[in-house]
Amino acid sequence: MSVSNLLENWSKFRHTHPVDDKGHEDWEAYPSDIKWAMAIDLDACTGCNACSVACYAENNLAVVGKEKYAHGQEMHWMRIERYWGEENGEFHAEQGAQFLPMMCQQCEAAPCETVCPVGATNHTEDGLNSQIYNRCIGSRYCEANCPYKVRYFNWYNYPEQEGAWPSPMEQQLNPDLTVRTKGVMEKCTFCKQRTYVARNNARNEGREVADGEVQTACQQACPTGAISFGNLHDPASKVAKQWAQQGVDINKDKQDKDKEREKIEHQDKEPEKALRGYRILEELRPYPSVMYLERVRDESAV
Amino acid sequence: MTKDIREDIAWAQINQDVLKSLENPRKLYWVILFGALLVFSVGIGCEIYQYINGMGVSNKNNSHVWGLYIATFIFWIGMSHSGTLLSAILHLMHADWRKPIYRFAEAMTTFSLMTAGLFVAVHLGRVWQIYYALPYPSERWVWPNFQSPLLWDAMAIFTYLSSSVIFLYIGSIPDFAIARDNIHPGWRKKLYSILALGWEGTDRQWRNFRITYMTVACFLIPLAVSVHSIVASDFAMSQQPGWHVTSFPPYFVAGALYSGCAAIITLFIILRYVFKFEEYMTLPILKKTVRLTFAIAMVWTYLNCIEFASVWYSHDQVAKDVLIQKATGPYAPFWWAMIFCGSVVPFVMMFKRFQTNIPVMFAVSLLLNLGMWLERWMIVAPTFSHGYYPWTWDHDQWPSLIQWGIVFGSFGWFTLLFMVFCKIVPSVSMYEVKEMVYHRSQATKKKQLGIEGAH
Amino acid sequence: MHFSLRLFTLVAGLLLAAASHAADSAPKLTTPDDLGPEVTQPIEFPHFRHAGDEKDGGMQINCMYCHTYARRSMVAGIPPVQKCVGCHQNIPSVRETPRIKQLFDYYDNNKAIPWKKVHDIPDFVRFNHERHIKRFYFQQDRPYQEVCGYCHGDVKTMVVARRQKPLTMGWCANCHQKDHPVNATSTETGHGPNDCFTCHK
Amino acid sequence: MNENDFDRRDFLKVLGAGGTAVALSGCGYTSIEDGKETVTSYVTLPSYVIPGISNYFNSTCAQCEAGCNTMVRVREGRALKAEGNANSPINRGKMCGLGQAGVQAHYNPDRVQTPLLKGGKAISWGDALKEIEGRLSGVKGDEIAFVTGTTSGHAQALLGSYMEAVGSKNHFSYEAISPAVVRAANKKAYGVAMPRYRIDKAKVVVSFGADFLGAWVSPVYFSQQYAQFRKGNRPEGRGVLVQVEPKMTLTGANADRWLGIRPGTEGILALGLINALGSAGVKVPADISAAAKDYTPERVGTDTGVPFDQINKLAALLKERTPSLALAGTAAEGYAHGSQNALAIAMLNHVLGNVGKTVEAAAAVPFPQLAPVVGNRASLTALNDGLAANKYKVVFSYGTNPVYSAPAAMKFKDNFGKAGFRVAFAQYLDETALAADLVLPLDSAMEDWATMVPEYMAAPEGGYAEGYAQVSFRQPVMNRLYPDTRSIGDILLALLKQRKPEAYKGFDDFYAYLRGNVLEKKVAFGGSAKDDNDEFWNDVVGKGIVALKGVPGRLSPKPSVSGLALPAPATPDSAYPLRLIPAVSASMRDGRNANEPWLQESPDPLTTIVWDSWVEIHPKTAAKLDIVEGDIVEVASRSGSIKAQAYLFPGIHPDAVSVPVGYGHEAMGRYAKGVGANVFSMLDPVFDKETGELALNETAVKISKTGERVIIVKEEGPVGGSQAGRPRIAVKVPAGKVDLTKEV
Amino acid sequence: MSKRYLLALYNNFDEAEKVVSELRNADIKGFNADEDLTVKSPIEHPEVEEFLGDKPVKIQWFTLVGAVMGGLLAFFLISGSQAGFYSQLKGGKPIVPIPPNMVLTYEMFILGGVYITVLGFLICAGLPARRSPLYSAKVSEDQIGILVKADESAAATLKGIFAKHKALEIQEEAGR
Repeated sequence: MSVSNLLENWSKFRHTHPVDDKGHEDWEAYPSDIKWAMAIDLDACTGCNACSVACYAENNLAVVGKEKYAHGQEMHWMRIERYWGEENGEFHAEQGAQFLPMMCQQCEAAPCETVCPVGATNHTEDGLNSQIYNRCIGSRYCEANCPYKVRYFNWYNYPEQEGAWPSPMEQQLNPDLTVRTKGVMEKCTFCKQRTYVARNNARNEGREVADGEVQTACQQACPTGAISFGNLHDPASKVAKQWAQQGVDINKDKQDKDKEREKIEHQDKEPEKALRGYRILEELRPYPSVMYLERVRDESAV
Repeated sequence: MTKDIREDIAWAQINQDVLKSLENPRKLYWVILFGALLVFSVGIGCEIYQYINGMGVSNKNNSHVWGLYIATFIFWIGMSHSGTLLSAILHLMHADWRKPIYRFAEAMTTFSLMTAGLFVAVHLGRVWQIYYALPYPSERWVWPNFQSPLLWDAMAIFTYLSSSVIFLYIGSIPDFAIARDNIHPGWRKKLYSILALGWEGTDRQWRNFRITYMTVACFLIPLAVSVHSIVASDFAMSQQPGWHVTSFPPYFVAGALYSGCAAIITLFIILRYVFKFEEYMTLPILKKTVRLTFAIAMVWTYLNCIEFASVWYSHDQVAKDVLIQKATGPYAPFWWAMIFCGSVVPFVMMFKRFQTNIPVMFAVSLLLNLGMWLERWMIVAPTFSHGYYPWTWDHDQWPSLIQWGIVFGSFGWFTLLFMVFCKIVPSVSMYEVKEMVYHRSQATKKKQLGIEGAH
Repeated sequence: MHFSLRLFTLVAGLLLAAASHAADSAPKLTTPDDLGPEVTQPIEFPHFRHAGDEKDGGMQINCMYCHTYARRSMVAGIPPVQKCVGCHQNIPSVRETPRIKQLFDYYDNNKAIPWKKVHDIPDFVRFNHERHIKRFYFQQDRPYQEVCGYCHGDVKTMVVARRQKPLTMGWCANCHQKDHPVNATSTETGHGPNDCFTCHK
Repeated sequence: MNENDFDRRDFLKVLGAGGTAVALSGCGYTSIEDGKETVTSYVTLPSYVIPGISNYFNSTCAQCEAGCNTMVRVREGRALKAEGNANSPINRGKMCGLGQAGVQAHYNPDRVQTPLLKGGKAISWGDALKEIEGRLSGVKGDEIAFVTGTTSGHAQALLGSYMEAVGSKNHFSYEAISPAVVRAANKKAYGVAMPRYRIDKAKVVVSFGADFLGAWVSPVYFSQQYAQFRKGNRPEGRGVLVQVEPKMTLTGANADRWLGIRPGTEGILALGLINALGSAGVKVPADISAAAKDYTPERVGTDTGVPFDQINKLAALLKERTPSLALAGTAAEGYAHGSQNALAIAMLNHVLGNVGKTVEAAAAVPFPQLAPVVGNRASLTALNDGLAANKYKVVFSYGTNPVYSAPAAMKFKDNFGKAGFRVAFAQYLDETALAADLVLPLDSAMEDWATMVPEYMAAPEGGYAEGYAQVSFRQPVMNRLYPDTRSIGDILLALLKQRKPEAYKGFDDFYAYLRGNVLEKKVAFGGSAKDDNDEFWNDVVGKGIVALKGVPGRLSPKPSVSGLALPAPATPDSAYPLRLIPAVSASMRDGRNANEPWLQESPDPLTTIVWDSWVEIHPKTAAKLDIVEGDIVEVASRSGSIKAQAYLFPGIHPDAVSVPVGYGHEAMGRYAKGVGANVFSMLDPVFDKETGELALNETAVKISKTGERVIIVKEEGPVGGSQAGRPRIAVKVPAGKVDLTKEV
Repeated sequence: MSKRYLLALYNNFDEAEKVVSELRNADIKGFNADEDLTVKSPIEHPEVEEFLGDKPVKIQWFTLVGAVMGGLLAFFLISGSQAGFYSQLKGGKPIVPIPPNMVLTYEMFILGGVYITVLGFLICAGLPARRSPLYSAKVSEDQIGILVKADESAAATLKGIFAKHKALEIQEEAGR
């Protein structure tokens, strides 16, 4: 089948993504009308760690303990980064700190995917960056090539040898996903097990997945509602609205608004009020699916 | 002082001298052999420990996922290139001084490739699943990801390994025949008569032999180049600063030839001593090799410079940071050591009186190898500890003893293979030495005729 | 020499043909039977009697009468003892047979029956009964015994259920890549998901 | 018993044994051999339970006093995850990290499983209760003391009746960290102890060390208000947050302006602001302006270390943008003059006319016996004195850990020893439990029945509800892990039966008592007399929240400034030049949850340190003492000393050092024991003059290097909080430069 | 008519050359110089071929076919499998990306080339071979052997020629 298939659908197999997709429908290799995406408002984020702990609870993440943490072998899929204001090499705290929740950005053109020797990580039809634990042989090339360094490797056999879940703690483990073992790579999946259920329910009832029908664990926990998650292809969804309102387009490596702004600044005119949506390391063209909203600070109090 | 191979040496003599090296080993041989065995077993021990407890014991971490294994892997791959250089390239260029030494150079190629192969397995988190990476039609109908440079590596190394094994074998068929004819009866004679495939040196055999040898040589050269360019593309194809460098493929190839030649000098000296090959592995040959090495060293240095320059004059701040960190950060000592060993030490080779000074050259060649190993480490490590994402930088990452142990062990493995090889295959190509001697004598004869003619 | 050349070309040609065929040919579309081991259950439940055809003395009870969760949830689950008792209370004829006695022992002591898993797939695999039943039983309305039989084989002839299909990845894929009509009436077809993340968890 | 309910609990009994067995085996290692694993099956199963599909049960979080309403996910009889109850006015479907970790309190491997005598001898409940009865015989009522944490709801009601039954008034409600001083000041200033703050309505919030986003009163609720407060498209416009505190808290880290004030001078700044506002033409009541008149910006500037133009700027901002809100928090109250500080800050609200706008009176539950008995530190002092004077022969302790959290200088441990018989109701063998003669194992919050009345009465969505009050219900979401644990309710009931058998014989367990009690007051609990009991009860339990017609509180129109006199800022003494500020972190709090690994492993938000405690030092101070990061330093006060790793922290006043509380347990369990140092132990016994609360920030310390140095185990990399010149990682933009109005 | 095998050993190529040229020029009945004449030498020596007259070498064809086959096989195997049922996007690249496939095609091209060339060598050089009727270990040392196959009748003449050029040694043996 496949060689004939190859010759028949040659053009289909030659699409690149996401830049020259003519919409997602006409492409059988990427048929879904769902594209999961996120928007994180750094202004609302208080850095309280609720999302991170929720992730531990939902995704069976191993607690590695002090010694392994010291070796940088921690397993938190969602990490909260804390930055200070900087002036000539010194940190200053007058305007507080800045917090940045960082998890797998589910890139549309993910650097990790191409390099995996066994194809354990692929781009799923609903726009996720899948990680097939049982296929992984642990070459760690994906993490080596990940600009965000958000993939986490099972350096030890946490379930069996390291006793990460002393009885009865193993009863807390979420049966909807595997407990990863020694030698496989893992990372944030946008709570695949939840989106999976939502999509099946929708399919069984012959409808689309409604906005807000599925929440990721971090989103659900976040006390300030800084995280929103949903289907970018559904114009009614909050995420789609946010992206559109912030003028961030998933298919661009440089957003028009930024080009605009640069032009204006180039003619050293004072630019009008800006929008605060941006994607981290966008310029490397991984086309990340997470949009961050800049943290706003009021100067009037300073 | 520098006496070359005698032209009037009896061909029978050649046979005797070389075949001697196949028989009853000296004490020194055993010492080396068991030493190697010991070192290798250390490596095995570490690997078992790592296999049981998981990759973590090598003290890598989540931002710093690769370490000495990959570095040493590249080192061994690199070492393999010299064999091809000597046997294939110089063969096509009819440089007949290569003839006494190319055999063991090729052996070196083969064995260092085998060693490199080990590291692929050692590096994997789930080595017991390694078959997932092989392209075979399975019940699941899933295939490896042919886009991955790692897979290209696997393919290239396989091709290279098998081709050079074949090349080595074909090249030594006539010598097997000699061994068959001269060795006293016994299992070894049987072995050689099998290996010789009934070679009799008929004109038909020689005719096809010549063509085949040349063709394979022609294939080997682009192959060797491609192999190391592909290894380079493991890095160049990625997005990471300090890796995503256009000049990497040639840079790697040069580095490979460099370390290879250095290794040849080392082994040249060792073999010369262990098997008393002064007759054949003569100082002029050493001198030529040394000069070749020096030339390559300069090429490597040059490529180094342009790499730094191109980073320096690019607008890629991130890549620049990595470079600066290499020179000033926690890796600085190793980085400068690499520069010293790789670009400064070779200048010793400029001086005629050192070129044939065995002890000096031995020391130098070792230093060069060290430098080239450091180079590989300096390619792999600093990018991880100073990549795109400052939050995940990690300057305290230091390989654990397990990691060092396995690297150490690989040298044992290599030596082990090599020592065994020396006892089975004539490590000097007898028939080609004969050719060499023959051509020399012809040439001198012609000269004399010429002189007489002048009168 | 020329002969050997020809011979060699032939061989090489065959090799190439074979290899390309390997890459080329689709997995076989038949689903081979490979019988799993006998499993001894705490109570030897006679499937043939409940689900079997009339001629074999069966009662042709719909699989999903007992395995009712199959159409509601990812896992088919095992009916609670309650369910068995619900009927058997009213069937005095077999009340005293050994199996039924066992059954009532469990029920009266409020003990769950430790049934053994027969169709066991690895933990990193997600198999969704609900979806498959929705797709083939409700949308395409094929007979339930056929639909369940795709994976569970001909249970209605068995006493204690026993695995009849390989349940391997390739075997799943055989069916997933076939084009099935989306519902009983329409000619429109579609194949199962080919996305690793759908079945691997 | 009720039928449905019986069903539920019955199904809870059958654990998903199969489920867990499967769960632990990772990829590749799973047995797929037929007939090896057991299938989870049940005897009877209610219709709403479908294997493979989770059930959600509403309950109430017991991790801190805020009392968020939770919704616990249950699969095959196993509680998997605590999520927020979307209908809760408190947390509105959200959940903090501490709350999430509740499941680990439940599944904790170090729980006490059976009643234990001193020395760890296990005994049966019968014997345990007999033992207590025996010990109590012939003991006078006022020789019995009961020390608890904050308690409320029916358990509190039972406790109340028990104390009454034994004729004792010695119920000490002790919380190591509680806003007790602020309560007192509020009572004076507003007439209510715990008003409802409307951060969401304020345009400017000036918080004097109130870490309302992290660990103060009801963080999850405040966080949601904060989210509103930050919205650019809110009618009031985007709010401005100014945090005034010597050591940066999580809230400080999120402020537009963080003022690292000299420890103890918060009140001075408040009066300074009042003064500045007065001179800027804001109408200030006579008595208040009298109190504030000497506090000119210049003087205040020098006293507090806040640049005085900053003070004027702040005053101007407050004047311009009303309503605003001034909060007094943990940092402001922790001094001998804590209540003055708090009062001065409260006055600021009066001057700015926030009282009634952003400071509202909350309602109280109509049943006083259910109302929370809030903990404070003064009660510990009282108990300690009593113990020292051999007044108590029998001491019960529940839900608090005084042996751990009492300053060493109080010698509490020894005094506790003086009591004749000590009973600890405990979930872990913590320090107090170890010091007790009898330890009675408690249910986890996933196993017991309880009701809870939050001290801070949040308003439901849609703003100010005059008389809104609520009672939260907690129900078992799974079967007991260990058959021999009991809920506090059951235990109290059992104890009561020893005293008044006939009065309580109707109730065979706390569940029955609770149900009976609620049904009795059906109408008050929002039902109607003709509701079917079972339906009503299931409805109540199902919702987990009962909204009540509460007793509205009243704000006093006229505040009293009596006794508002602030001391001059303390002059640093030469021997102990630095001020120690015990830091309360969002996840560790007072350390009662220290044995939950998720909390140990999730980095402290500000320092990103895990699995250890640390000493925060300002880089300048550190440079003076030539201390670098990772130096093990000894922090010594007059009353004790600890050793910990030094961390250079820009968010702290140069004259102060800060150490987090909650670490340094000597017992409790594998995850808590020996992790870090216990800063409580070294606090000086200085007390607030008015309320007698232990003043947490009054400890003067000196710091010396021990010569050891470690690599701090933390999340941040070697470049710390720097973005290394990368342009677009965490971006910050001035409010003026960005268009927030059209945001979604 | 029965045949005889003769092997003459000579010291160096010059002598051997003389002998061969004489053998080829002399028209001896029952002896065909092109078919029945084999020269055995310890080293590979181009001149031998010159004075034996050129004999075609076919190995290049093996090489060509092998290389091409290898390349084709690689490309279709890879692209075919990429276009299989599980075809999934990777990093936004096409499902059948040409450049990576070219790399592997190139490798297989060489692999095929090398393997088949060697196969060709074995076939053309007639290896592995059984020991031929007459062989002397001297050949693998330093002497040149000339092996001829001729009718009984011609044997004498041939021997004469060998002797004339003072062969170091002449062996002879009967054969079919």
